[in-house]
Amino acid sequence: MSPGVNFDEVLGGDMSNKKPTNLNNGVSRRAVLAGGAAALTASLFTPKALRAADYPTAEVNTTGLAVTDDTVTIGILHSITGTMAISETGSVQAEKLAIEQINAQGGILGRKIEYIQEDGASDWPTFAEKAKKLLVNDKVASVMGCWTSASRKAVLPVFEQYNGFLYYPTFYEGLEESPNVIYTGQEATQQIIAGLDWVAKEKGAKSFYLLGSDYIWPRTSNKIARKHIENFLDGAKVVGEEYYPLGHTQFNSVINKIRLKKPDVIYAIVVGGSNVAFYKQLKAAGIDMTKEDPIVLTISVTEDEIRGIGGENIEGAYACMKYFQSLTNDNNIEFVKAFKEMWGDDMVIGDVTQAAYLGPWLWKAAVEAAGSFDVDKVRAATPGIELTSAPEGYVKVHENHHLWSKTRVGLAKADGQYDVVFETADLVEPDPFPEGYQ
Amino acid sequence: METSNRFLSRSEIIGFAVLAAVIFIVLPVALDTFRLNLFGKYLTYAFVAVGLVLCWGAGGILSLGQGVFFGLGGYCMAMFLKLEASTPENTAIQSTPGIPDFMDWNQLTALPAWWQPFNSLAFALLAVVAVPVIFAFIIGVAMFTRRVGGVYFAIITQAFAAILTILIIGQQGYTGGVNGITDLRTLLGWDIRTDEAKEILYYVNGVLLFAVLFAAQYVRKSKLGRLLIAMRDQEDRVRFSGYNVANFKIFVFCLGAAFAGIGGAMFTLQVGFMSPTLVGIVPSIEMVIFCAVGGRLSILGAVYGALVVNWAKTTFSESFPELWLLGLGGLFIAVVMAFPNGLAGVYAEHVAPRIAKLFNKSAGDDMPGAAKTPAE
Amino acid sequence: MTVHNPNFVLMVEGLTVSFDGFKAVNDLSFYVEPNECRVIIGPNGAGKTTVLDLICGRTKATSGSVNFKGQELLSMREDQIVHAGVGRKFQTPSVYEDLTVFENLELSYPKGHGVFGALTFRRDDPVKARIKEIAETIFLDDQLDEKAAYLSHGQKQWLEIGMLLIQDPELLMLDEPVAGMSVAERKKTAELLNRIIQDRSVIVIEHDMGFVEDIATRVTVLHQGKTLSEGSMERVQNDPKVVEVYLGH
Amino acid sequence: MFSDYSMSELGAIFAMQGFAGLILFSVFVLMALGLAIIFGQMGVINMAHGEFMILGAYVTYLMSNLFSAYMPGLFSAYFFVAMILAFIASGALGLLVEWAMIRHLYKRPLDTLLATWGLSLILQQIYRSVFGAREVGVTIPDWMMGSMPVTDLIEVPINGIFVMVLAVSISIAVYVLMFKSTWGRQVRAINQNRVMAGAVGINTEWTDRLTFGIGCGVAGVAGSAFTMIGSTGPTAGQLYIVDTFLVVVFGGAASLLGTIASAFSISQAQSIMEFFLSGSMAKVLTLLTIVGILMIRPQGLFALKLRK
Repeated sequence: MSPGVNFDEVLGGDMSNKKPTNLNNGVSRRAVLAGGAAALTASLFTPKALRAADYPTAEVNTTGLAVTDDTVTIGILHSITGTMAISETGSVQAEKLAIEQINAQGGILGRKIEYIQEDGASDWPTFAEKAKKLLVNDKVASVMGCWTSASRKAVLPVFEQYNGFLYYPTFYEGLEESPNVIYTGQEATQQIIAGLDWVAKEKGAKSFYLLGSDYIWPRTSNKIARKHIENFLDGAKVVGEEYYPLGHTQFNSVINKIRLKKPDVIYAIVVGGSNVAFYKQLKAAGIDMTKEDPIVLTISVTEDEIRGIGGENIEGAYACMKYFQSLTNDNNIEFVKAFKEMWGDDMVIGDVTQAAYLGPWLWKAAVEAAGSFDVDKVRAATPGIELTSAPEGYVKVHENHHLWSKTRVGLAKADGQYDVVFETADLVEPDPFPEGYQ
Repeated sequence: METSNRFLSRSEIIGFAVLAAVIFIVLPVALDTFRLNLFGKYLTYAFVAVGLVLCWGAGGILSLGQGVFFGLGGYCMAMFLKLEASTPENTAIQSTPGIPDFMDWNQLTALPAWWQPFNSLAFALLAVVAVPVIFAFIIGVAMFTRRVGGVYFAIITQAFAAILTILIIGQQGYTGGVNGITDLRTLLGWDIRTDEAKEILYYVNGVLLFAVLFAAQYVRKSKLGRLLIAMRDQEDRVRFSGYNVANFKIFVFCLGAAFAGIGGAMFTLQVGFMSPTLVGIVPSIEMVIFCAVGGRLSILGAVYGALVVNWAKTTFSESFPELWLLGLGGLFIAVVMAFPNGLAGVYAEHVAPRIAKLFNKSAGDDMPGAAKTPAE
Repeated sequence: MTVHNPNFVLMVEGLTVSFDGFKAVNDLSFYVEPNECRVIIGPNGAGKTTVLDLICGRTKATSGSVNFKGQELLSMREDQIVHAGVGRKFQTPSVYEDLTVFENLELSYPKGHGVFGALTFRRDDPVKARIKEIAETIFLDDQLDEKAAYLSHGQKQWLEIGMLLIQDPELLMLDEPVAGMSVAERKKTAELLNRIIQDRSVIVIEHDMGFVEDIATRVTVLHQGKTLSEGSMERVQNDPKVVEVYLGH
Repeated sequence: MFSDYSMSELGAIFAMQGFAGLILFSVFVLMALGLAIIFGQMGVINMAHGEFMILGAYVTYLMSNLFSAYMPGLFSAYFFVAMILAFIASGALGLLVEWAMIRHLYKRPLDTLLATWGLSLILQQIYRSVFGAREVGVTIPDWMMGSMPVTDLIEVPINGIFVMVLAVSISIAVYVLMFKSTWGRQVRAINQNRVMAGAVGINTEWTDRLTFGIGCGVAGVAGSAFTMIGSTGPTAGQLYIVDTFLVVVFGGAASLLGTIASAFSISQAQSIMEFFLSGSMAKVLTLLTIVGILMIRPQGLFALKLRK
């Protein structure tokens, strides 16, 4: 227990303070205790809790944000309903966990985080509307939110116009660098290149079949993949590239095309419900992924998706991303434990969920570095912020608002977890506008 | 009979005046700019709902593809705004500066030819109405001259919504794909994102809505309006009274499409982007429910329907996001089963008689077969 | 194609329609003279209504010819046939129940039948006068502002006849105009029909033999889609084939 | 694109592609049969059809959990139990919905469409509240996943065969029900003349309810089967609805044979186009072709010409 944190106060005072948030909504006492336990861990890298009295509200909040003497309000903006709710639930859970842990530690600049949660309802105009509500009406100090590129694109002008601050958790296509967004997931080159290099070097892959759901992230990612394969991998080539509408459930035709082309690697960026159909049909068509003929390499299937697909249906496929639940570092072990205690033992944690968890922590670090909640000051303090406590290991914020992070390759197992088989030696620099890949 | 042929009966004048007061006085006074802008967005759906009153309520043609026309109108506007926003200075970071960002991401190196005309505001404004109308005309000619109607028409229009959505998403180099056309900033140099602009756009939207309402009222009060009702009830009789029924259906379908297109363009201006989620099946059906809640026979009811349902959606989803779908689903069922004439019907049955008693006079006549609306 | 013979308003020749092989009307020919009142009778399923449907374009013929004053009707759309001068009343009264009697008649007024015509149609004095006149003919001048839904069955039949009259067709086709009427209404209808058939040709389908006798110039008896007998009422009644068909039923 | 391949390879690919088309055909048939019964025979537009399918899928999910927890020995056979229960669950819900809602709306087909859309939203939310927003993984018995090598080059997915067999058996069952059973005669009698059917002593109310229930039950079985090839989530049902309606309408609503023929032609067209074009374009072209043909022939492929 770090000095200055009154644990009883945390349990008794903070958690019952429900207005205007519904912080306790669905969170049991067990979860509260979990928050406390996690605070223990988190305190490892926050040597001292800061007291609100040292930071008068008038000084830390000069732009009229929702900051009081003991609280600061932030927004959570994800889809609770609609097709995207499937994916975004984990992010909401991770963000709430991080907020609880931060509060258990004493909050930010001595202020407890309260949150207002809004439902983007998988509908981009609704995201824009809610973003504006959070910024204009609720004056939230920052927003943890969005999942799809489309929702981010929809809220981006709102954040830029009202100078809000968004922490965006999803791995995405890049090609963006907003002063008002911190991208806690990987941009495309970070995620893609290391994996391709690995599969070419370790597995000797020469021919690739690119497959994706039909929207910007798979298309842009495949574009980068294609450039990398054709320009940087010796003698490797792309033998097919194909897109299916979101929600498509019949993949037998493309599976036949793949048989015809006999690629070494199927590079799959299929998302959502299509994912389930794709892997089940791939397996049923007699393509045994454990035999690695061909190798299936994906950048879109996290542990979350495997729950829907079924571990036995994707066993043997490789995924390339920055985080897997099975990482064995201490940070992650604590994180997984806390997450399961708060949300249930049957929970799994995927890449995006972990990235969402980083959001509140990164913001806390930046605010404390800036000594202010003012967006401009927080932004100025953000580049260079480090988190040694990140479940994925050490991360650092780049000038371009993306994170330096390691990229890992995991091998899917029947139990729905990945075995990490490769990890980049160094942090990979984020490069949202990659030269030579456009 | 004599009075019903007048453009506006006395009670209708009152109804229009009340709506005008609500839109131009009550809402702007009661709401901050943010909420007002939201209501402006809701009102853009009212354009569609008014069109549906004519098509569905009066003419019996249920289109489950109005989102197509809303989207086409909105995309036409968005294309102009996007081109204006994509100056070479703004897009200097791109490999090909001066074209919309999403084109650059998709390796397009020049503006496609069919985008070129959208550099002109006049062309774009024309296209906002013309493109949906042309689409509606083609669909209408194909369907109505073949006497496709009822549920078949509904299902086929739904298929159109599906097709257009897949096309827009699939052709992302030309359309912005699933993200839509985003980050729209100025209209002829006038920043549409400021609070002041939002308020002005709200009023423009209101004025346009009233123009559309008057147009709809004119149609309803013309012989064509009565013909639509006649067609809905006894299509054969109309045919054997010497009318080419298909032409009238095509006309009213195109009119509904034109209204929807204008609504879509205003949506783009007020919300600042356009995306395929507004084109698909779900929004199309939701637009029908706005109309049904307001009262499928009442053009003023449709406006209230769009306002009430969307306001409820925003409020509910802020407080009880998990209950929202239950509420919306229940609303659908309740309206269909218990209140087939929607708010307008409730008003006519329960409120209007009391008011009439209060003033000791008739609530006035109304559209044949229609429940009395707040206007009537 | 039939050559037009000025002695006939309507020439039906070799008219055939088949529904999945079943020939509802089979090689039917008959001719209607100006100012004639032709009554078609026949047992149920003889194809009477189908014949009217074929003439007015509601059903497309498989083969044959329907020549009306020199125009081939089979290749025309329903509304074009109406404009050529053919009016049709349905078996069940089909009026616009949500509209008033006045509006019902107004919609049939032969003006403003295009889309823009209908948009700009004005309810001017000649229109009102004409509607008033027709309403008197069909005994509904007191109910002009009544919604058609509130009329009695018989009154609806009259209204539909009125809607035809206002078009002033040269050939009027009536499908069981007195069906479902009370005796008093029936009498009044016969009187009405007798008045309105004066200066036009009429084809009537009717079961009520008393009524048929009242109005018919000539009678055609249909059986299984073909003419069984044709001629004056008296002749037809005494035709042994007709007797057999009717008694056989 | 074919120059690099030997004839035998090409032959194998085309055989497998033909088989892929057949699987798609079976999927369409399964999706559409229930709807064909409801829409074709009763004229009711059931927009919640997809949600009835998903109910069947969730029942299968529950069964898979139940069996793996309590009767692991019987796990390989659980699927058959699940399908029967899926039929019962979806069918029972269908009966309830017919009683509570549909029977009041028989004269207003467009309103049924809206009301059932509302129902679909409610069902989606219920699924979400009960099973969670995430997709659930249905564990399929091992013998169903995998493929059967026919020759060295041709491999046939077992779940595909299973779906095909199921589609054929259900089609036959529906056919027998429709044309050989008392119920079938009653349904057809009601379809042709409701008043007369009532007059001769057919309990039209109960027959309607049963028809709706059976249609929904068939949807449930389809949903159960689709756990093998697709995803099971609260909103997965919406993916199927447009395709399903198009199959039924394209076939000619009143004709079961038409539904099957239309499922066949659409699936073959789509699977051939998917092979030569990208998936998205194949889908667009397929839909456009269907709509185009429907414009020329609005009554669908198989429709009886009737005297009006």
